[in-house]
Amino acid sequence: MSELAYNPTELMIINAARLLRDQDVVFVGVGIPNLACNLAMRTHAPNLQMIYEAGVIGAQPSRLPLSIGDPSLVTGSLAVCSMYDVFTLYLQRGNVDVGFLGGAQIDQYGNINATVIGEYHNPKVRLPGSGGSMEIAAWANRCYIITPHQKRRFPARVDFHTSIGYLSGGDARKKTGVRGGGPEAVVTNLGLLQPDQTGELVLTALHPGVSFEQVQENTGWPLKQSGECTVTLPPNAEELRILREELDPQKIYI
Amino acid sequence: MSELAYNPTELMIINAARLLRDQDVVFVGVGIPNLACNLAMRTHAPNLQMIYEAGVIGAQPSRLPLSIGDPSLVTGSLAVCSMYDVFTLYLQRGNVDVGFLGGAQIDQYGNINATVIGEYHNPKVRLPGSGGSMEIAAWANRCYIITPHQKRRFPARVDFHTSIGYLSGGDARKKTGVRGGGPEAVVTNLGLLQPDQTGELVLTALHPGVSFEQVQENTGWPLKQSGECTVTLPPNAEELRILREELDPQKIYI
Amino acid sequence: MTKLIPLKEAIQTYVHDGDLLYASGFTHLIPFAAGHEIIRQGIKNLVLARATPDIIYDQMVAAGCARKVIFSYMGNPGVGSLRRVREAIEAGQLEWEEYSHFSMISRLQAGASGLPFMPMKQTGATDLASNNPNYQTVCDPYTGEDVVVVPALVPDVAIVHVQRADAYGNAHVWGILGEQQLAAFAAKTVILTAEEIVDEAVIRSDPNRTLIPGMVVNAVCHVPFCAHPSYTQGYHDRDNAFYLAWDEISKTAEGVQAYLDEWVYSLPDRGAYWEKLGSEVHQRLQSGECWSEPVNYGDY
Amino acid sequence: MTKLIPLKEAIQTYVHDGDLLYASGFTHLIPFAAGHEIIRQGIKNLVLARATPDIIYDQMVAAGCARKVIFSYMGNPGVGSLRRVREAIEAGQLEWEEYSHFSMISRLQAGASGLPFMPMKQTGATDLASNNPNYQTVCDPYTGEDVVVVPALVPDVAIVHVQRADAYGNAHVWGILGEQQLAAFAAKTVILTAEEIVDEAVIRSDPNRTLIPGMVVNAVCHVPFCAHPSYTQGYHDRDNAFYLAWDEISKTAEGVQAYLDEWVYSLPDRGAYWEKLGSEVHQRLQSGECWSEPVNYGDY
Repeated sequence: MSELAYNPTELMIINAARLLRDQDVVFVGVGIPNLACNLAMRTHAPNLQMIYEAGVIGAQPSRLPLSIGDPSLVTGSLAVCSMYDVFTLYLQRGNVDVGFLGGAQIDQYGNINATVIGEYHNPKVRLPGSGGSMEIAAWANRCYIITPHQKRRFPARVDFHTSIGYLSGGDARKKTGVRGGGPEAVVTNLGLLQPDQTGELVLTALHPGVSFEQVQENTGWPLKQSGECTVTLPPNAEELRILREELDPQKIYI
Repeated sequence: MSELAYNPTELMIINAARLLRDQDVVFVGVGIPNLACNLAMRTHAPNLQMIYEAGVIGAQPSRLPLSIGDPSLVTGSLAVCSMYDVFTLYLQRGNVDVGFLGGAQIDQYGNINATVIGEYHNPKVRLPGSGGSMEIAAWANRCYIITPHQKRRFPARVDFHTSIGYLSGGDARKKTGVRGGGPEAVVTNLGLLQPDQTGELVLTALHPGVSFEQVQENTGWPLKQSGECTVTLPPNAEELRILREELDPQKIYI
Repeated sequence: MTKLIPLKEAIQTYVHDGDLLYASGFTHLIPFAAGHEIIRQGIKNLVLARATPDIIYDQMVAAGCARKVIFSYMGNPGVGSLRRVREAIEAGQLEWEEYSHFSMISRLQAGASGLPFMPMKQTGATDLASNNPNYQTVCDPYTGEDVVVVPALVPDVAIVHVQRADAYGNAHVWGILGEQQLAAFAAKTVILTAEEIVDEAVIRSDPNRTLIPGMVVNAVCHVPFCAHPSYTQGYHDRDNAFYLAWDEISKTAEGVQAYLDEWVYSLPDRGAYWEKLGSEVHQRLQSGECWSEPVNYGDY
Repeated sequence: MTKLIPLKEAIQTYVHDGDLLYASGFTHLIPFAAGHEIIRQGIKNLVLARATPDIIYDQMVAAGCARKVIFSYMGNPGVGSLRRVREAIEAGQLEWEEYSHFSMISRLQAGASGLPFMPMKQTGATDLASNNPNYQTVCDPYTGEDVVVVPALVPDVAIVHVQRADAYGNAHVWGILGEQQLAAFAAKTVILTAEEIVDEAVIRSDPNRTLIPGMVVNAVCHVPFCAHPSYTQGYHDRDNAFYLAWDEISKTAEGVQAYLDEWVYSLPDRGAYWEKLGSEVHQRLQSGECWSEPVNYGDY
């Protein structure tokens, strides 16, 4: 194995980090999105600021947080406010640039199901539910979704709209009057899906060594490929070093 | 002049203090209501708590505050919150037992005008306006009004409803759906007016040495006298001592 | 007058079968000791409301205390599923009512504010609202557009853990604030558990830190380490190992029963629980020191 | 990146003719220095919003900066009338829009929250609403009853004075909080004036004290004694004598003009103003010391 071998999780984190911009205010959870933000801060986005839905702004944790309510997020942070305030003054007011989302199912238009498989009142599998994602998906200026690429995770239609992407496409999202712009990219272990002009997720980048067919096999709808579909740059040594040595040395997430 | 001579302001403060109960949570301003609360706390109501609309709860000022935002109210108080919180969590939620009110005009049904004499858009005299009184009058469990007794202050009808007492009487107040009970007494330098069953302010007590005719002369409607109209006990030595020596030794208000 | 009473007495006096209970704390300050005392007292048919039920409600549901849960995220935070609540729901043995976090907190904000409802911006995600008639809309009179509203939540009882309180219930809270203040103002009855009981002078030294005033508190209980396996900022750490262990313990009804027998039913109170955890855990959860810069209120 | 610039530059850059301005501070932290700078720069046609206009808006109205005031209590707090604003209104020279305190603050709460309106309970007092079309009602879908609503207030510029801030605009505020936080979140542009500029580490030592985050702040100005004759808790006292004196000064337009000439137009900035006040005033307004008990955030 060469020095620059990497695993699918590292690949997703690094590609998510690259989508973040300096000065972005990012609404995050723990785990992969957190690592992506921290990697971006240590590379091209030193002025990125993280907000946790627990009400912590500008955390500088001395250890890798294991819960969004970890005490290490609080000590030394810039501000801590109530949950009502974080959802109103920050998210609903429009002070959040980026939201990270995940879920059991992501469909062709970037809608997410994190609530229930099967019938709502008679669930086959009961999932955790919205948490903050209903509002993050609607109100952050832009959103990113990070998820492993598997067919059961990418159905053509989600069983339940926990949070919305572009609904049925076209101007359906815009017509709801939600303030945020919607998902800009889905980062997977195979590549990047991004909305085309109709809001349909199409393949815009493949990770090195991945074929379109591989992605199609793992996607539950007939996948379109963007005319400008590219190949992502492989993780570089510095990105991997920061991730492995500084951010998650105990390999809790990677 | 005997030792127990007193002036009209002292008389009003002492009679207002007597209306307060132990454990009352009182929404106050500076001046006379503040002195009444402090007198009650030093006599029969040691557990009374004051809330200032500026957001200060349980103040223990080391000097007589000259503004509701005096810094001496804050230092050593129990709690300080934002203005939105004091009006919602405390007043609107129903945590305030007593509100004190005043105004340029008080009418037959305890409605108050503190806004304008004459036509609203073409004012003869522009008064300060509601401040917090619109909500205090509506939402405190009970209210007291303290005012000198003068005919121009007691018209049959106010020019403008800044805050309501019993509106036009009967069940008019109740029908508005406001949560508080309304004014329970108007304390003046001549006696006490209290609402009868229809909400009309009637004379229920005269201060020592005052006649009904004197009160009627200074009231803008044909005043009724309650069947149980009494005479208030004169200020006692202890009340006067606390007021003069402890509460307002510089005679700023008294 | 002091409101200081033992937790056992507070639960006996203020928590009744069938109550709507809000044990507050968003990941932080979760009053586990109070949940355990409710389990010990065999209180039934509770409606358990919390943004995230967390392990505390998983245990209470498993112990048979609840007929319904109201929540917005039913997971074991940082770990995965909340097995006992999830299984009871999937089996049709537990009623549930579901919101997003913001809707849930908005319901408390309305309750705490004495308002009938709170508005929120459209999210476009209507499936939850279609399944929960508490989501309604009103017409914005300024634009003619629909605005989502959720109704006030007014719990019968809130249990709120804080770092320090005086005997009258005036409480300082810091770190993640979650819905601590809202739960206290929204509820009809409030049981305050405190890591430390301090002199009123400590509270009065920093009135801006007082999020809960004694006037809304019915009982004050001195319960150190009340929040374990959750945490109390500045007093002890979150027991992440236990959150992971619970994922195993809660895989079977028997596992949970054995846990409850050992850690709840056979112990008298939180003091015994903390002692039983042992010195290795005590050591591991020490919080260290990082003090705030004080502020000058001025002497006027 | 630092946002630290001189107040003069901040006003030049961010306050424009015709703006809706909210200079915040309920009796406490009123940014008089910023008001004086606006007067010096001759900015016109402002819409001046504040719960209580206080002397700061009396001076700005007298100086010809305003076309309209939005308020809920038009008095000189603790003294009596606010003569210049009142006279301009009575003379028909100044537009006005009027609320109760709670309606005014609810408008800011809506603006700060990104909501189109905020609901409030009925007060039964309808005369103000009859004269101000911004008061509307919506039908409570849960009870069918009418609920009063007021629309969001989104100032073009808010000016907010705080005790201490870092160069990025993260600010600690204590004492009476008024509408400081709401004004900062509601406004499109925020000028922060601070009694002290501190290292970021001071802010981070007590994150629960940070009411305003740098992300909503456009300019940070170091302006000691900015609030005089209002006050800054822990830094200097309220100048009650000046509030009384203003009642005399403001009796005539000439009196006010003379005051503005001496104390605003002929002085370059707040430093010169404070020096001119002289040592007797400095002595009289000293605040003394009364420090908060610190809290432990823990070192995890």
